[in-house]
Amino acid sequence: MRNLTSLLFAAGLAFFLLVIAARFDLGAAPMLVGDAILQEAPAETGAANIVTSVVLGYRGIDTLGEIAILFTASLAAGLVLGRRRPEASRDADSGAVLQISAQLLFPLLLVVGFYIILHGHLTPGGGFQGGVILAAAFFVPLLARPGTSVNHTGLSLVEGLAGAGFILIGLLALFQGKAFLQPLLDKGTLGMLVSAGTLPLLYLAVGLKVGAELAGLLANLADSEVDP
Amino acid sequence: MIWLLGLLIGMMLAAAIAVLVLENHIAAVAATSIVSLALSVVFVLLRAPDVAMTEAAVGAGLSSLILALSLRRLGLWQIEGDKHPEIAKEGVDA
Amino acid sequence: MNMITLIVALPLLAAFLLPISDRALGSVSRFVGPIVLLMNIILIMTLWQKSEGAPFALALGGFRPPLGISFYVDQLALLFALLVSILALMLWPYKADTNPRVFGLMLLLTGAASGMALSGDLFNIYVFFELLSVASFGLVASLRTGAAFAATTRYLIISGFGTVMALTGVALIYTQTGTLNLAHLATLAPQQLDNATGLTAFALILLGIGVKAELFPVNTWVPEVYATASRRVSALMAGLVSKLAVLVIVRLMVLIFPQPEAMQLMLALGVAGVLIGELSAWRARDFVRMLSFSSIGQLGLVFVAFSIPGEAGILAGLAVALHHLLVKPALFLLAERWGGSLGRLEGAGRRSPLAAGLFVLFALSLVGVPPLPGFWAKLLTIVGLLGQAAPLYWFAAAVVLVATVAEVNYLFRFGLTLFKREEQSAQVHKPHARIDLGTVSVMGVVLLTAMFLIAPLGERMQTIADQTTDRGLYISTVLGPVGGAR
Amino acid sequence: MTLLDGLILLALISVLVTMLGYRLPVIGWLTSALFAGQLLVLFLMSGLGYGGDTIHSSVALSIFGQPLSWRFDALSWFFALITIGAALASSLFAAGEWGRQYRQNGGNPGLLQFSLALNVLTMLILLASGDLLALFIGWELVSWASFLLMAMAGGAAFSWAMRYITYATGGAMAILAGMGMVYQMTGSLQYADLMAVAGQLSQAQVVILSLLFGSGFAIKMGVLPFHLWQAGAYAETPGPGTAFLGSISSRMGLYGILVVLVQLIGLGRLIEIDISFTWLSLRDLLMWVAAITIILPTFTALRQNDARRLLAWHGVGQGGYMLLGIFSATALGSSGGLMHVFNHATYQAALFLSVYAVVHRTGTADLNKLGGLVTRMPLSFLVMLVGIIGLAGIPPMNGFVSKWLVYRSLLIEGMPLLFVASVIGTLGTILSVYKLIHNMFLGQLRAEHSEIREAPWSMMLPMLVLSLIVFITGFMPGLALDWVAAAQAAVGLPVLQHSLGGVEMEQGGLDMTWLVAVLFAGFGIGALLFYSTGKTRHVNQLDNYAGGHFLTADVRYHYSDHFYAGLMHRIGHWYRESFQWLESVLISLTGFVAQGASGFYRIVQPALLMLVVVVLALWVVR
Amino acid sequence: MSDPELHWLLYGGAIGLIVIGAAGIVMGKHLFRIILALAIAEAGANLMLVVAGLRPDAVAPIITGGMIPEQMVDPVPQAMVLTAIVIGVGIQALVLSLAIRVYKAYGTLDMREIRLKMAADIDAEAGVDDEVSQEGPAGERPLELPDAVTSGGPGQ
Repeated sequence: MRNLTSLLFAAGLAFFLLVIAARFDLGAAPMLVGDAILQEAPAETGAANIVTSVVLGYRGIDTLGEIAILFTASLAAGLVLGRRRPEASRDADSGAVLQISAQLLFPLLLVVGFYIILHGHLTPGGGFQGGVILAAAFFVPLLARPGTSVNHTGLSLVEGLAGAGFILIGLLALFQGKAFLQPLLDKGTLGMLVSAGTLPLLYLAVGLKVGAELAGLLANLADSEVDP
Repeated sequence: MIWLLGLLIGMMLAAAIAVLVLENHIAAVAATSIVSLALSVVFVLLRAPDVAMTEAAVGAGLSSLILALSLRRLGLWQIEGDKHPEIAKEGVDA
Repeated sequence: MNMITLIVALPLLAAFLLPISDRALGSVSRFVGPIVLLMNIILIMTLWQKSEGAPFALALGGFRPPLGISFYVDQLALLFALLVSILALMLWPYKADTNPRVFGLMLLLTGAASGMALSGDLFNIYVFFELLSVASFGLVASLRTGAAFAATTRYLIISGFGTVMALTGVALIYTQTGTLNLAHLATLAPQQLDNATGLTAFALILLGIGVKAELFPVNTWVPEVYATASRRVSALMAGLVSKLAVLVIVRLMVLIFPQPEAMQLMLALGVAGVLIGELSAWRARDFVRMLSFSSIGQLGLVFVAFSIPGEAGILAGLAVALHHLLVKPALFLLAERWGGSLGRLEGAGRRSPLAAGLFVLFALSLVGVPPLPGFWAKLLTIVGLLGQAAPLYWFAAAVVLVATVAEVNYLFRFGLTLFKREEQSAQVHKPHARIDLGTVSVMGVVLLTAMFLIAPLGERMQTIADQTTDRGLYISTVLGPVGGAR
Repeated sequence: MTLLDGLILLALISVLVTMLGYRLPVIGWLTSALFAGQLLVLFLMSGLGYGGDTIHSSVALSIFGQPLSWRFDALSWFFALITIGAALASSLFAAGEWGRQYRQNGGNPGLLQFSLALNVLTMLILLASGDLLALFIGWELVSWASFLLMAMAGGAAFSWAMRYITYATGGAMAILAGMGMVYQMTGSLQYADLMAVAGQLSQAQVVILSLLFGSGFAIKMGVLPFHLWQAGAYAETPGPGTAFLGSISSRMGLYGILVVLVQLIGLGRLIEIDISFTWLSLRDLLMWVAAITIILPTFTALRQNDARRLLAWHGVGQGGYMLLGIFSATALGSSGGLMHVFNHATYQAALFLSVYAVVHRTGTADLNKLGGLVTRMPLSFLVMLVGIIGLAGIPPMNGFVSKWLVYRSLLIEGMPLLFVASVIGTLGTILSVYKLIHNMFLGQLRAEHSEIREAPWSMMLPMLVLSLIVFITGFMPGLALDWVAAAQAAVGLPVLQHSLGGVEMEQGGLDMTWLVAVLFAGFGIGALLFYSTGKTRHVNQLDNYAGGHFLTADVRYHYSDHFYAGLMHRIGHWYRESFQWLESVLISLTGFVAQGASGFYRIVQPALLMLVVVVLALWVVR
Repeated sequence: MSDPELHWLLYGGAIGLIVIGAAGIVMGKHLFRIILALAIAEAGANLMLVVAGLRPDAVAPIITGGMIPEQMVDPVPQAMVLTAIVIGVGIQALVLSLAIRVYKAYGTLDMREIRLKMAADIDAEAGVDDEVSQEGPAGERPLELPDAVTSGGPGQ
């Protein structure tokens, strides 16, 4: 009975949302802000990837909020899961092939991750995507060899410093009399690696933070036992 | 191209329904990542490469990893899905 | 003026560095949080003085609004930012055995809350709202009991569903207007959003954000979460987090959705909240859940008050919200040692007369006994409601009045229980922790001070309400020539 | 600083003194002195009682744009006089011996004095209110101050106080709603503005306003059907507190009705409004409610076996006379109603105090466990005798005067049915006060009471003074009628032409001086005849026999159990139970709804609700 | 690709995902499925945002080779979705870790059982025998509670 009601209401939701969608002027987004940003962004931020300039420039504080959310989630997950007991049983090690390939994969993933992060202002990709790959880089060996303990101290150090770095770059502008998170440094030439002022630095901070955060989360989840 | 989009979206919706209907949890997780993957291709077609990359890395990759890990922690990592028949049965009653 | 961003950035920075400083400095890091909050308070006070109540906007990253995100700092925003810091400082988990992660969560919560109060961008508000939510999930679960985990999970799911709804609402608004800046939206709203799409978006956002604001019907999490979280966290959530969500809704309503339908939707949900909350509280058998249900009822009252059109509504809503913001945390703190069924608490007041006296004071104010501040809030609400022509408003007034009777009944049933002569002397009631009682006493003093200073406070609130309702001011401050790249 | 400021300041000081010094042994005397001081200030303002100008307070506030002001007019002064007088009597009663005993029994006489002082302060604030907002503030303060007084005894008092405050909040909320409506109509809460528009209000508006304000204030008076709380709540209050509450507290409701219905809206508007399908006007309806309020509680009082409850139920019933008089809207009737406030306060206080004097000595107020105390406590008996004569409305006491005025006006106005109803009420009163005095003071003295003494002088003094007032204002009602006339003028009622001895009218006035003189002459002649025949001998009450046996103290030949059982059998008790049934139905209904409400929080899937609401909202929006 | 069919397809897809997710959340009895449904609903909302910025015949908002193309799609929704995706995964991780703890504590992931066990826990902690009156409200409570509510039974 309840399922029937639920389905009925779900169908109702679909119907009404479609009714609303039918009112849209399909195919002609108003793009009041979007157009202006497209016009001004290359000059204002110097990033070829305009999404990046929006993410880190125009909506930089959103990104700050976002990494804070990720940080909070991992903090909360850590709080919820607690620390693992050292004597807890672990999964058996996986085979040698997997372990060796994991060792090979680690530097590769690291390089790819940093590449994506550092080219975030030029090509698609950036801190989030690169950060995920970094996390994977740290996590793959762990998966291959569950016995290894994660260096939580190191992770939290990176995590904290990267987050602080993002804010400090923002505050630097503030103390120079500009607005919080205002891009600093020379804009450089559009399309070059060293361009777009502080944006790549910000993306680096984001990438490191996301990477460390997610690696920590994964490691936490992967621990097979938690204290009661 | 619209046919491709139609195909992808159809696949996405089908996978989404499969998430709710499939009895096996691993299959459900797999279906979720299919949704994400299809979505990321849709994003590419919608000229959103950044979003596509993120969706692929986060939605299809990381999120599936997290789900799989927690499946293991929850003791639901059964291919046949017969160890906890009552949960599997009650999983969805659509 | 740019310094105002510090009140968001500093807590986040401190939270990011807390795990490191915890390792490096050990217990010293416990003081980081309170110090940051104190700095925030000082910062806001000086800024308020400097701005002399005039609103100002700042463009984050120096990008001209509406392209970049802008903060809009008026007295309402400053007031709430100030209250965030003060209340967080008062309800800081000072207990010695607190997990350092809780400090981090508290700081993140404060930063997010301040950001929500200041932000003038729809999506940015959403981001801060999410941050606030996640931090509160962590705090709620921090007691680490099974019930706490289960309650948090249920809370998280309903909250997540709400988030999806709110995000859909934001998407609808963006599809319709192509902008996210509240001031820009305010200029566009009369043409673009005064239609079914706009109302749909409002309904979706209202329900999404309403989860935190304990809006009916998305408040089923309230009793279980408040019963399982630590009392300080409950106090913070009932007092602060809910009010910030309300603040956001009010901002949206004033600026973007001034349609009568939007107000009536909110009114109807608010009335249902009052009715259901107060009646459930009437049936509650233990103090904490009584407070939780009563909090639902009070938040319903806040929504009812804010749904009165025009400045009267803002004034009434502000009065009710601020009053509840002071009273409910105090009551939750008192509940710290008064857990358990009501019958168990017989005679507890005779053991700790100060706490019982404070309870009576707050309860009196909550039901609106003049001349305590709660009365003025209720008066403004009733007068405002009866001043409207629509019958729904009259019905709302009747419901509020009837609910007050129920409120008196359950609050004082409990109050008298406290003063019963102890029949079963076997029950030993632990006295309140000094820190709790001290905090509550301070709140009581604030309440009494507010009672005596009600006239000047009323004038001040009137100016805040004026400023809040002034859409033109908002638009010109954010988008005007002055607001740009200061 | 005006005299009014001084009065309220003094009341405030009394509150502070009692609050800080509640442990002092002399706190009772101190409070009495402070009350006496307040009475003195009130006498300084006595110009008001004789038609003097309104005295304004120098305090005036403006909060949220609402001006608040306070002032005293003749009506306020009249009520304030009764209030402070009753408080003084009660406080004095509690100050000495009574307080000591109360403390020994685990009570806190300081708290009692504090509550009294607080009640007086709040009542003065209420009486001084100069606009509707101030009126409401005062009203709520009075409600909660009485709550304190009622609840302070603990135990059973808690549940009665709880019941009271629930009713009282309901009433206050009705008043608040009425205020909201007034604000909506006039844009302000000033008396003058409401008076100005009262003539233009539509009938529906007048009906709603009268019902809201009327029922709100009536709850405090215990008018039917809101009477269930009163007797129990008053009776459970410790000693002198009962006397204070019984004599004046519920009259604050009358003050509110006088101000809002009579002064601001005007009875003329109520008379204009006909109620559909009946021959009654709104005013007539209210009068019938008042009449029923006289009859039912009075006959309920008849059934009580607790002296305190018996009197408290009469307090409810007597309120009906006041309302009946005032709603008659004539000079005669309204003066009767107003004067009855004064009279009732005096004899009711005297009666309660004498009952408590007995309780003080014997430890019980159970009418089945007392008797024959007249020989041991003659002065208390005298006080009670004076009191019940007043309560029953028999000459020469003051109760007769006010009731006569009310009856007379009902007859002149052509309302014989109401007259009959009120006479039935009086009949019940006479029967029940006879039960009271008979079961307590007459008949057989119980063995365990054979050694008790008269109440101490600290308790006798207020009792005697009160009974003296009862007699003097019965003998010379003009003293009180002066104040009543000034109060009538203040609320805009026609003013009664009166003399010191009573009322002069063409259709037959009343002169109590003559009446009393005749009465006493009759008594004198009777006494003369009685004593002149000689041959009287004082016998002990056990110096007698029945059934061939001499009587002993442990044999009860005094008929007091199930007094009026035959009468009660005829009447039945369906009427009182019917209201209790109504109340419990209301509570059950609330419980039922509340159960549904909290069931809402037990639903397994909250997300479904959200979805439902979203869809409904979208449906509405579309 | 300016034809409205495309948009219908896209909006249909987005709304479909949202509704399927919502239905999953509402109907799901198993916590893990609810979490999956939440992720699907979020994906739908994200798609909706991206579609909001879509413009026909435009290219991705990336400047390649130093020249600014005529028409690019709106970058703002893309940035927002980027944010939303990462937020989503953070919350997912949190709720999964909560689910692990709930499973440890109660040994089940059935939402109904979880709720019942939690309610029992809360009542035990508060010292309240659920729904049995400890002290009635003012006046008596003549109606006995029906069994279904007393046992906190299913809300069907």
